[in-house]
Formats: sequence, C-alpha cells, structure tokens
Amino acid sequence: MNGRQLITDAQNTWCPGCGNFTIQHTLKTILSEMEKEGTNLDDVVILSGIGCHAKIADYLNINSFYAIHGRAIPVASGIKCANKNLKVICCVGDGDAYAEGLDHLIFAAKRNIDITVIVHNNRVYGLTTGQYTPTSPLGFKGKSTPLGTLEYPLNPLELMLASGATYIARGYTRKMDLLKTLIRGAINHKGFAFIDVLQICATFFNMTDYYNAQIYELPTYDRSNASIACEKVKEWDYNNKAPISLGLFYQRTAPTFDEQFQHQMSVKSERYPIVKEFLALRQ
Amino acid sequence: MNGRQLITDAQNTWCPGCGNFTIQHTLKTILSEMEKEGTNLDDVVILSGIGCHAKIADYLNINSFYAIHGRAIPVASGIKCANKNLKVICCVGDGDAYAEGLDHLIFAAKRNIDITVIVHNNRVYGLTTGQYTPTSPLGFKGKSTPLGTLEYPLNPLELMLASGATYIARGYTRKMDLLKTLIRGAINHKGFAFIDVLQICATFFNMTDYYNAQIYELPTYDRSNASIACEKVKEWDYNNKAPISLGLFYQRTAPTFDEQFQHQMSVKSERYPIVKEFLALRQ
Amino acid sequence: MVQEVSILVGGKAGEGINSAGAIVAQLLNHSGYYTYMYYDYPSLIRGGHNFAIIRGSDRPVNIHRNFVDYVIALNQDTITQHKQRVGKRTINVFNSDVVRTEGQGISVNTILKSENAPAIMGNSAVIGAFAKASGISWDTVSDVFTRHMPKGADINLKVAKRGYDQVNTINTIKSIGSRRFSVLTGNEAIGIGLVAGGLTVYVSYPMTPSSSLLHFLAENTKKFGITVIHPENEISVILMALGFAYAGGRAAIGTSGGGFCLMTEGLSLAGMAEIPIILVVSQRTGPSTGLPTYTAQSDLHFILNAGQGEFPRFVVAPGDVQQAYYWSAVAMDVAWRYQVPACILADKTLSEGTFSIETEKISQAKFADLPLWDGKTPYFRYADTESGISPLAYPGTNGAVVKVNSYAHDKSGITAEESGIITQMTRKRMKKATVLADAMESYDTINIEGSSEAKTVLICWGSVLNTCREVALELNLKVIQPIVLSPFPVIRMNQALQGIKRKIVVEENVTGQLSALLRFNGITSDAMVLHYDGRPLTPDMLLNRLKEVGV
Amino acid sequence: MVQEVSILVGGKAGEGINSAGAIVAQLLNHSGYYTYMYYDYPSLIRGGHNFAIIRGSDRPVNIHRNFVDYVIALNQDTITQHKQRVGKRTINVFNSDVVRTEGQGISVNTILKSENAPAIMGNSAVIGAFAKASGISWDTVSDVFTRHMPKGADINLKVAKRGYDQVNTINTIKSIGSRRFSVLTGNEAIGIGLVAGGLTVYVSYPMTPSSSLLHFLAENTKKFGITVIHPENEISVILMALGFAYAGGRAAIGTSGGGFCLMTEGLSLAGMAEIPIILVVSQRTGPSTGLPTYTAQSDLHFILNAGQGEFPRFVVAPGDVQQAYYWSAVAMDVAWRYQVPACILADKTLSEGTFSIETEKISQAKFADLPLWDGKTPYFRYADTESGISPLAYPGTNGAVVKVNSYAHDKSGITAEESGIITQMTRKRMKKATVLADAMESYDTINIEGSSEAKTVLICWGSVLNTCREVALELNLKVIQPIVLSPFPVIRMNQALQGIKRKIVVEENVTGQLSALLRFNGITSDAMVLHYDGRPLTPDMLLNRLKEVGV
Ligand SMILES: Cc1ncc(C[n+]2csc(CCOP(=O)(O)OP(=O)(O)O)c2C)c(N)n1
Ligand SMILES: Cc1ncc(C[n+]2csc(CCOP(=O)(O)OP(=O)(O)O)c2C)c(N)n1
Ligand code: SF4
Ligand code: SF4
Ligand SMILES: [Mg+2]
Ligand SMILES: [Mg+2]
Repeated sequence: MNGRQLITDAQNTWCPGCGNFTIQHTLKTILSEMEKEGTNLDDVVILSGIGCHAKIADYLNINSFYAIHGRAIPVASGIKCANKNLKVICCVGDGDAYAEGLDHLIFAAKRNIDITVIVHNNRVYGLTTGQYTPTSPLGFKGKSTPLGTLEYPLNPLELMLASGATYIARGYTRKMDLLKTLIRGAINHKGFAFIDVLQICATFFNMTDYYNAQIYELPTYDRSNASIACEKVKEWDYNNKAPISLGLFYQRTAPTFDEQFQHQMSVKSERYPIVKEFLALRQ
Repeated sequence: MNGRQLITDAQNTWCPGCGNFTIQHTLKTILSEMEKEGTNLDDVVILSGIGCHAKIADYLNINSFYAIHGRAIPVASGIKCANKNLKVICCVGDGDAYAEGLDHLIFAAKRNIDITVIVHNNRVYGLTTGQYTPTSPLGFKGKSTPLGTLEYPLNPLELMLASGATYIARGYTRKMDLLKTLIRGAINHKGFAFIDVLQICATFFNMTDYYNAQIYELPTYDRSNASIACEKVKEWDYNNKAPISLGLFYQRTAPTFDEQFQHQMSVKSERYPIVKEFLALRQ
Repeated sequence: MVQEVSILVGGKAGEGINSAGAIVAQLLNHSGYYTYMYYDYPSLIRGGHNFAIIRGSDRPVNIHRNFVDYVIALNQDTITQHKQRVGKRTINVFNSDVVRTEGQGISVNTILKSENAPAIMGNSAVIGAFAKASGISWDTVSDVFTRHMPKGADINLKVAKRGYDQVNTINTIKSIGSRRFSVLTGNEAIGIGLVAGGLTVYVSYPMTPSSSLLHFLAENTKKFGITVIHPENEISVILMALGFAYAGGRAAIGTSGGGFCLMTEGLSLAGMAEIPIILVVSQRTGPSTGLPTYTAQSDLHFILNAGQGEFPRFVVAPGDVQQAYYWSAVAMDVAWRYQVPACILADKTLSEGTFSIETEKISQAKFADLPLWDGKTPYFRYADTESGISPLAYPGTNGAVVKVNSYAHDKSGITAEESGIITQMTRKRMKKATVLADAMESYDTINIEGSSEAKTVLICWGSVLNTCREVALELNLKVIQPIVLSPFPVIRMNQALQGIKRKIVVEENVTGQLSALLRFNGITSDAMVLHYDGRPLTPDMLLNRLKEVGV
Repeated sequence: MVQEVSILVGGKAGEGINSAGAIVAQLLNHSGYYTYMYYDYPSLIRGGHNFAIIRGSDRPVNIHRNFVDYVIALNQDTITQHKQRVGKRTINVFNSDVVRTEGQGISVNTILKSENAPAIMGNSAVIGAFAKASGISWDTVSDVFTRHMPKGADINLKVAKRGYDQVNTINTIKSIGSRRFSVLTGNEAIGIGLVAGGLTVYVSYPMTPSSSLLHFLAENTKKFGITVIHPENEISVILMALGFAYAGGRAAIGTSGGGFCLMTEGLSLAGMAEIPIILVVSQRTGPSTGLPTYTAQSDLHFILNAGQGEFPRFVVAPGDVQQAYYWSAVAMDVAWRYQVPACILADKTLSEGTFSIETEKISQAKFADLPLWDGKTPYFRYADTESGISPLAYPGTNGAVVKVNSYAHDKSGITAEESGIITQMTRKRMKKATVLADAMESYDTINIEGSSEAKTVLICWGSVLNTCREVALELNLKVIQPIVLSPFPVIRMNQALQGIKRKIVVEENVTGQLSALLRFNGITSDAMVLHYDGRPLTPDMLLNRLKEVGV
C-alpha cells in the first residue's frame, strides 16, 4: 500500500530559511510513519491559529481546522471530546498561544486533555511583520515597541508546569531529529502534551547563532520528578544568556479530561419519548 | 481633622457570615490608617470585576471603577499608567481572575505593574449561585457540574510565581489581623502585589472548618528566595488535604512597568505645530 | 365568566421564594388552571426582596397582572412594596414572626421548632396556610408536595400541614377540572426543544438569565442523553462548540449579551467556515452589566449584525413555551441543514418565567436529512452547489480530508486570495441565505393572533407577545409577532398586514429595534410603545400606554 | 487637457515594493503632481506578488485606474499578471536578471555588486532607471532620496544613479510646477488627526490593516508627545484604554473586525459607564480571517450595533486623507464632550493607500471646552442634566469621589435597580444622543460633490468616495457621501437629495449596508452597485457597472 500524498498543492509562502519548514517536514515524516504503523490518517486532525505557523494547516493534506488567532486550543478540546478516536495536533504561534489565547493553553493543561500542542515559538509576531511577543527578550525593538519593550518574557515551560501539563518539552528547528522524537512522544502521550519549539524566524528575529551557541540536550533523569523538571525549566528564562536545554523535561500519567468525559456521556437517539417523559414529570 | 466617611449609603447585600465583610472591614481600616498617615484618599482607586466580591466597589466611599467580569486588571493597568500617583487596588473574584480573565492577571504580573490585586477566592461562583471555579477541588458538585468536576484546581500562587509577580501572599478571611498586614504590605509594595484570600462563602462553599483545621502561618525565611517560596507554595495544591500556609510567600523588588512607561512618555500640549511639522516632512 | 386568580409570594433572597412560587403554581395546576409565574429578584444571594406572582386562569395566561388576590408574605417588604397590587379583596397569608399586617398570620418559627425543621422549610408552612385559606384540598397539597418537591417532601408536608391547620378558608380557589398541564420555564422549554432537535452537547459559561438552562441541562445529562461542559470563559465556549460541531456533534451554547460579545469572533468564524452551531442568547437589561436579573429586548440588532463580514444566520425569537420548544428544535435542524449559525433569542421574562404547556398541542418540528457526503465523489468541504450547501463530512470519515478555514478559501478549504474565488465563495455563502429564506416560506414564521377583523395591530416580538395577546383580546385588536427575525419573513409580514390601518409596535427597549427592522423592510409603524425599566410590560401598563397613543 | 500618469511597481514580498512605490510617488510629488498610491499584497512575508500603482495628476486623484503608463518590474509576475493594465504606450523598466520582456532592462545584480550594496537596494536601481526613462531630472531623484529615505540614502543614490545612467529617456513625465503636497497614508492622516485632537495614548494589538497606525504612532511617540502600548490582546486593549480615559488620559485604540469583536464587551461598558474612547476600526474582507490584506466595507452595521444594550455612539467614516485628518480630531472632541465611544471606521483602501494632502487646505477641528466639574457642588459622576452630560472629574481630584459602574447606577455611580432610576438614567444617556445629533447639524456631516445640476446621484461611504468622485466627473453625476453615520444626519441627507431622480448606492459589500441604513432612515435607493472581491472598486469598474444599471 502506498501512503497518501501528505502535502497539498497549496503554494508554500514561508520565507527562505524559515523554521516552519522543519516543523512541517517533521510532521510529514511522523505522519507517514504513523500511516505505515497502521494509523488511519483520516483519524488525524491538525489545527492552527493565525500567523505564519498557521499556514501548515493548508500545507498538510490531512483533516484541518484553520482557526482564528489564539483560539486553536479550545477548538481542539471540543474535537477531542466529541470523538476520542481522533489524534488532535495543534500548531500554534507564540503570539497566538502565549498572548491572545494564553488562558486556553493553561486550561487545556489543567484539564489534561489528550491533545498535542506544538508552539512555533519564533518569539515574534511573524505574519504581522515583527512585533514583540510574550517570549521576546526585554528591550526587544519591534514595530510596536521601537524604544524597546519594558517587560520580561514569560517562561512558557514554567507556566505549563504550574498549570498541570503532563508532557513538557522544548525543541529547536535546527535539531530536527530531536524534534521528531519529541513530537512523536507527544502524540503518543496520553494526556496534554506541550512542546515549545524554538523556531527560527529568518526575517524578523533570527536567533540561530545565539541558539546554536547555547543549546544542549537534557541529561537522563527521572522525567516524572517535578522538582528536577522545575529546576531544569528555570535554567534559561528566555531572556538572559544561559544554557538552553532541549528535550523532554517532564512527563507523568494522569486521567485525561476527554476520557472521563466519555464516562459522563450518554447518547440517546430517540428524543421524543424523552421529552414526553420529562413533560409528564412536570404535571 | 476628621477622616472621611469610608462606607457609602449603599445597602450591603452580602450573606450573613460572608468573608467579604472581613475584606471590606480590613480595607476600611487600612484606608483610614493611610489617611491618618497623610495619604489623600482621593488618590486611591478601587476596582472590581463582577460577582459578590465586586460589590465592595459600591460599599467603599472612594474612587471606584466597577468593571466587568474578569476585566478589572487591565483597567487598573491603564489607570496606573495614566497617573502613577494613584494607589490602585483591584478586588477580584476567583471566577473573575482565574477563569474569565486569567490572561490579564498573568500579564499584569509579567509587567510588574504597580497595582495590588486581592482575590476574593471563595472557590466558587457566588453571584451566579454556585458553579465550580478554577480553584474548586476535583469532583466539586456545582450547578454546572452536578456529577462532579473532572479537573484538578489551579494553584494560583504557583502560577503567579511562574508569571513574575513580585509580591505573593495568601490570606484568610478568618484571620483578619494577618490579612491586614498582607494587604497593607501589598499596597506599600512597589510593583505587582498579589494576595489570594481564602474567602469564606457561607452559602455555597463553606470551608471554615476545613481551613481552620489546616492553616498555619508561614515561618520566617528569606522572602526573596524563589526556591523556598516555590516549595512553600506547592505544599497545598488547593485539592488534597495538606497544611495550608498563610502569609507572604515571596517578595522582591524590580522595575515597574508604569515607572518605566513614564520615562518613555512625553507630553506636548500644543498639537497643531507638531502636525504641521510632520506634514512638512512629507513634502 | 373567566375564572382567574393571582397570588404574590414574597420574601428575602435565600428563603426559597422561587420554589415556593413553583409549588403554588402546581397547586393551581392541580386544580385545573393554566398557570404563569413571574419571578422578580435583584442580583444578590441573601436578603433583599424577592417575589413571585403566580396567576391561574381557565384560559391560557403567560403574563402577570397588577392585581393580586392573595399575598403570601415571608417578610414585611412583601406587604409594604406591593401596596399598588392589592385591593379590598386581597387576602394576606403571612409569617407573623416577622410580618405585621392584617389577615392570616402563622408563627413559622413555632411550626419549624415543633417539627424540628430547618429554616428553609418556612415557606412550606405559609404555603400550607395559603392552601387552606384558599380552600385547596389537603389531598391536592399532599399530591403536589410529593410530586414536585425533589427532596424532603415528607417533612415539608408535615410543616405545611401545621400551617394548613392554623388558618381558615376565606375565599375558595375553585377546582375547575382534573386536567393538568406541564409546568416549565422558558429555558426548560428551549432545553427540551434542543434535545428534541438532536442536541448532543451543551457548552456554556454561567450568565443570568441563561444560567438556568445550563443548570437544567447539566442536571439532566443522563436523562436526555447529552453532555454539558462549562469551560473557562465564553470565548472558549463557542470555540469548543465549533470543535464539537466540526467533529460531528450537535452543539448548542448559551449566554446573555455580555458573554455574547465574547462570542462574536467565533460567530464570524462559524459563518466563514460554515460550521453549524446554536446560540441561545437570553437578553437582560443593558448596556454592560446593567440589571443582570431583569429583562430587556435590546440586543436584536446586535445579534442580527454581530461578527465582522457578511454571512447568513438564522435568528428566532420565541414568545412563549410552545414556540420556545418548537423553534429550538427547528433551529437545530436549520443550523445543520444550511450549515449556518442559528440564534435563539430569548429574554429574561421568557427564560425565567414559568408557563403551562398543553402536551397534546405542542408541534413537533420536522427534520430534513442532513446533506451528508455520499462517499463516492472526491470530498471537497466547500463544494459549490446550486443551493450553496456543501455535502458534510466529519473528520474520521474514510477517504474524506475535511479542511475548514477561517480565511477565504477554495472548495477544498485551502486559503485562496484570487478575486474570482472570493466573489464565487461569497455568493455561495449568500445563496444559502436565499435558499433558507425560501424554505422558511413553509413555516409559520409570523404568528398572527387576536381579532381577525381588527384594523389596528400590535406588532411585537419575544415574550411581549403574551402581554399583547391579552390586551388584544380585551381591546379587540390584532397581534402580529414575527418569530423568525432573520431571514426576515417580509412576504408573510406584508400579507399579515393587509387591511391593517394602524400599526403599533410594542417592545422592551428605548430605541425601537423591531420598529427599525420593519422600517428596513419597508414597513413603517404608526406608533411605538417602548418600555425599558427592566420589568416586563404588563397588560395593565400596556393598556395605559395605548391610551396615550389613542387606542 | 488633464496631465496624468500611472506607474505600476511590482515584485516579490520582501523586495520593498511598498517603499519603492512611495519613492515613485514622491518623484511625482516633486514634479508638481497630486499623487495616489494603491498597494496590493497577499498575506505573506517573502515571495508571492506585491504591487503598487502610483498615479499622478494635475488635479487631485485618490484612486488608481486600470491603464498604466509605466511598469517597473522586479519579477516576472509583474509582467504576466498585469497584461490587462498595459497598452501600446506602456513602457517597461525591469530587472533583466529575472524578468524577460521588452523595454528598458537593467541588470540589478551587476549594479548591486559594483556598489557592494545589499539585495534590498535593488529597487533603487530600477527606480533610477525609471526616473531616467521618464525624464525626471537627477536633481529631483537626489532630492527625493535624501528627504524620504530614512536610512542609507547615500548608497541608495549611488545604486539609483547606475540605473539612471543605463537607460534612455523615452517618454517624459513633465514637471508641472514646483508646488509640493504632503504625501501620507490614510492611517497616518488618522494618526495626526488624533494627535491634533489631543491624543495622549494609543493602545492597540496588531491587526492588518490597522497595524500601520500602531507602527506609525509608536515610531513617533516623542515627536507627537504621546505614548503607545501594545498589550496582550484586544480585550486588554479596550479595557486598558478605558482605564486611561477614566484617569484623565485621551485614549484611542485601533483594530480590524476580528479584534473589534473582542472589544464589543468593553464598548458596551464605555456606553454604560459613559467613558469616552476612540476606536479606529479598519475594515478588511471578511467574514472571520477572510482576506487580511484586502479591503471591504462590510462591518458598518456591526459597528453601529455592537455591544449589548442601547447607548449613543459616534461613528464617522472618512473617505480621503483630508476627511481622515479632520474627522479624527472631531471624533476626539465629540467622544470627550459627550462622554460616548466614537468610532473612526476606515477600510484597507483608505488606511494603506497613500494620498496627497494640501496642507493649506486642511480644516482644523474646533474644540469645545470639556464639561469639567466646577469643584464647588458635591460631585456626582452621573449627575443628570438638561443635556444628559454629567460634569467630568478624574480620580485624584480633591473632593471628588469618582465612581464609574458597569451596572445600572444612580447619579453617584452606585448600583441601582429601582425602576424609576433605570428609566431616568436610560433617558439621560439617550438625551446625549439627541444633543449630539443637534450639535452635528453645524458640521458638514454629508459631503456633496460632483455636478450640482445632476439628477442622478452616486451615494457612497468611506474610500469609495474617491472612485465615485472621479466617475461623477466623467458622467456628470452628483456624489453624496454621508461621513457621519451615527447619529445619522437624516435632515442633511434629505436636503442633499432634493431634486434627485435616481439614487445609486455604491459600496464594497455583498448585502448593501449603506443602502440598508438609508432605508432604515426612510430613503430608498433605485439601484445598488456592490463589489466584494477585496479589491477596491476602481473608476473603470464602476463605469462598467453603471452601464449595467443603465447610467
Ligand atoms: C483577533 C485577532 N487579532 C489580531 C490578529 C492579527 N494577527 C494575525 S497573525 C498575528 C500574530 C501572529 O503571531 P504568532 O502567533 O507569533 O505567529 P507567527 O506569525 O509568528 O507564526 C496577529 C496579531 C488576528 N488575526 N486576530
Ligand atoms: C462576560 C460575562 N460572563 C458571565 C457573567 C456572569 N457572572 C457574573 S458574576 C460571575 C461569577 C463570579 O464569580 P467570582 O468571580 O468567583 O465572584 P464571586 O461571586 O464568587 O465573588 C459570572 C459568571 C458576566 N457578568 N459577564
Ligand atoms: S516571517 Fe519569519 S516566521 Fe514568518 S515565514 Fe518568514 S521566516 Fe518564517
Ligand atoms: S454567596 Fe457566598 S460570596 Fe456571595 S455574598 Fe453570599 S456568602 Fe458571600
Ligand atoms: Mg510568532
Ligand atoms: Mg468566587
């Protein structure tokens, strides 16, 4: 059996050198592996917000929900609750998921809903041509802050840890093999899986040299140990120069929202008798 | 000089035994002390969301902005940036600040804007008659979740620590003296001050006995030590039975957004010459 | 002669005035009456003054009137604040521990103490007293308590019996038959309408006056075969629901104006991505937080125009429980059939009012088959067809790649920017509006009541129907109520207006929103009666206001 | 005879087509022409096809036409995608490294290499070539580069000179005078209008086509004496701005439709709490994400009705830069004077188009004194007055307790639920609408242009004015453009329509939104020209469409 054509005919409009290519390629590889292993790709759904990252919804030839800025995650939660057989993957931006729609990210983690969230974290608003985001370093001079921002960045991994996420990882678009392992792990993880991907924006915030100089892979430790994870997560605060660890920081198993939700669910197809029964009670 | 009448004529409509009375009384005491110490109370603004807690805006006879559900904090940020001489105090609910408007809370902490946020955390939606909130324990049976919630609560203190808040405390409405110290400290603190107040809701979620049995006051330690703070903050997760520490967990000094914002600010009152100058440049 | 009775029950918030009222309504129901209950309460949890007015009649009634025959007083405010409602005929039944007035007083405390019952059961004592005073048989009381008190009927009955025994019958509310109606609120009627329409999930964030729908459905998930989710805020509500609908669920959401604001971006997404969804919006007094527990009809144009860009939507404003039930089911059908957002626009008076429904008479909506993909031709989510309606498939369907998109897109759902595609897809979406409007021709989108001869008509929408209906009966007028407001049934409306000389629009807002919608559709009105203090316009008020405009 | 020229510049995103176009516009400006530039780009950062059409004329022009005299091609698409715009007269100037066509080619790579200049300066080479081909003097080129190239004018000039020297003059764009206009975009005109109106803070979250206003103001905070904040999302934007306004700042915010959705709850709050605020909403093609970089006029009714409940609002839709400047300042005055939200409704064509402004001719708005508290009487934030306008005080004012409230409230700002207060305060707010409408009688709220004799009128709003103006001149028609859309200037509109036989409404949407607004105000139109592919309706298109409706 030949696998499906995984890329659509849509014209790709990312800039040369954009890290989004790596993420797309990685997902493509993973999808075709999954297909070979027997997953029906009609059971996979990809979601995206709005931004450069989001174009991936057009490019991958699988079910997709190209949502609105900041709101892919609640849609994904609805999809997963509606049909627990679907594999649900969200590709979101840092402006998208850390600014406009931060609350949804936190609540998805809190609920431990079984979806995968990949943040294309280029630390800039790409598609709107270069403003700071919540992970831009202090003093970032973007188009909306020509005098430099006045805010320290958020550390999204720390926030996710505090929110109850059960799979927390960081990847980098110049480390494709690791990225593949992390995303594959996230999709396999039963529960809310979060990967912050340091994605190179070639046009507005090219951090390649900086990252290349700082990154290293996390050593072996008990991934279910929250204290160690917490320490590792704090090593780099997205602002000051420090070693940047890549890999899986934390993983644990816990009941998922969608699964428990199924237990509370009951389906009845004949509706009129139910209504009549109810009305009789009110007499 | 006689102090001002601090309570308005508005009829108070909290339930008997409601913890909001304690918070109001504490604020009243603090305000009158501040007045005695020379603060002009016309320079104080209180904000609130919508909910039982929010009625405090009607009851205190000072400047107030009775905002909308979840949105007191961005308003407060605007006020503080507009006039840094104002003391800005937000009284918000847990549904308000942890559900509807969580992102604003996190960003106010991130910016270290010099406002005080007091969360009336009764762990229930009071005014809408008893639904679960983000801090209700797992399995909470409210009107929207009669079968019990499927989500673990958030630990707001942990989130605040991860968001960069520079003053993090927890009070309890049955410990008024401590509450007073904490709120007073928050108002004095230069930067974003956060107090989660375990507020008794006498009607929908009366946790008095539970709290009384678990609470203790934090011992002395270096309040600027984030690791100790982190550990203390995690001791009780708002779900499982564990000792509940009250007091100031963490405090540090850092530049505030509003202060730096002032530096970027420049005021020009004669506008036409500026406009003409600009137009000339475009010729 | 009309057989009628009105009862006012009043007390503090927390004393169970709402449930006391519901029991009184059932007492009347069990005595053969049509009943209606208005429930008035400020936005607080304990204290203040709550009251309910229960009206019973031998003909259908869906609104209260000013005069009350009985006052059941749990606090003094009930006596002092309602002086304008009472007359010589009025009989007071009251808790003499806290109320000073004339009539039938009982000491609730004494009764509770002797039965060792909690304070919240105090209202059972006065209900018992009321039943006796009004000559309702103990059997009826016992029957109603047993059927309609979810918990502790036994001890409540004991308490009630003591109240019953302490007073005398003064003026009998005659039993007028053994027929019983189903008594339910407007929100409950919407809820069962949605259930009948195939609801699988209800997503909502609490907001008065929609919250009781959330509570009702949450309480009955097992019974109705549905699920209910209450997420972090209204933005999440609509987006989650769109996720459900995309994946094949039948999702409805509910809120009031402020929460609806937060849903408008999702609404526009539903319009562009052609994802069906039901929005129940129950109006309260605005702007902003306004009066959370009081009524209004001031969000019509907001609902009709919310969301950037242009896309078809279905908007229906039921006026009573029959309509609420039927049209909620129809809305479900319409939303999925045409893949458009459908809004059920209610108001506090309808949502939280309690009404009688004649089970035999309710109409059942007819459901068309969904335009599902046949699985034979290649799948295009936005295939352009004659009707503009594209075949539906859900993710997980073998062989279908289901791509939905908030951007302008081509037939496969991939982003497109070319002028030609934009024009075509805009027309595709608008074709659905036309097809929907045509299909609506076979529905009774306009409700016509009252005198068929009358030359003067009261035009109204939503729950004001009930006031107009009653006044029209008294003054021999016609009533026209457009139920579907988008697509506006302009042909039917013009037909309905044939022969009419004088058009008076009656609504609960300050700018005349239905009047504006009519004007927009080429129909001018001769007078407007606008009422906007948050309280329902009652027949008594309307009669006065009509005098002012010379009717 | 009219002296006119049109130039098309095209290339890939990232090649600086927008700035190249701006320089070409300045070359025409420095040759004495009125100029207009349309900038067309898809939603991407690198690649694709961007183009600008710059038109110069000896009379004011504010819209492009189909035919172009020059094509400056940085990529092959510029040649292949615009065949319908060129004729025999058209001259191509192009980068021969990547473009194959006839005309004046230069090797940009060679030039850049020889000057050791970066790729982004490639457009300077072709601009130089264009200048020579069109006979623009080197002095003019040098002057324009020096004045209007923020960085690296020197090296750019060297690059341009090489392009200049490599081609021959073919068809001279005559210098027609030494007069220069100020060249600026619609968003810049709004920006300086707000500054003139007293802006102190601009709060915004980026969203095309409003983002360039955010960038412009952020870049010029020091120059204009303002501050700019970009918060976490649009909900925060409006709430922060309301905080600023409450504390005495003059706040404006900006967004497009999707972001506006998220502001509607705050808008209703502004209405209820009577806090002044300016919203700049620039429309793009919807629904939902739609076409982010293309134009539309499809949010009018959404803007007019957004937010739950009813409250007065000021809505103005400028059509060109003069109006944008003047009315933005007026909006500022109105918002603060009447303590109402004011919306400046723009569209992509206006926001991102570049226009000439005659500095001498711009009108300066007159500002009335603010209704500030006198400090003598006790302070009540919502004191009811004859006009409905309450004296303003800000927190920090000695002796004033300033309480604002989203709930219905009494005069001191404390929550109130009594029927009497609700009615009174609703009327108080609506009085402001009346007073504002009256005050607007002394403004030119309706713009009338074209032939004063004509019996046929083109009625339009927003930037479509510029197309109608030009067509009206050609066909001897009248043009009527309501600038203020709320409160709708119905008296002036009816005056303007006196003697008119045929009314044709021209707009960029699919449902006819202005037409609906007119109908609502009792004015029916005879025909509609609706255009909705995201591209501006040009005079050439309109001429064709008018033929269809028999003009
Ligand atoms: C409600 C709303 N606000 C603003 C926008 C405009 N917008 C589109 S993409 C974007 C930023 C995207 O940044 P990010 O999420 O980091 O994605 P990137 O382009 O960097 O991949 C913004 C602000 C929008 N589409 N919707
Ligand atoms: C946008 C919006 N959604 C919902 C509501 C309804 N509402 C009013 S108060 C409230 C909950 C308040 O809970 P919390 O913040 O915990 O305050 P408490 O009453 O417990 O003090 C809700 C949901 C609203 N006013 N606005
Ligand atoms: S702007 Fe940045 S993120 Fe966007 S496509 Fe270009 S390189 Fe990638
Ligand atoms: S419901 Fe709870 S929080 Fe609200 S007033 Fe009563 S006791 Fe207080
Ligand atoms: Mg980004
Ligand atoms: Mg609460």
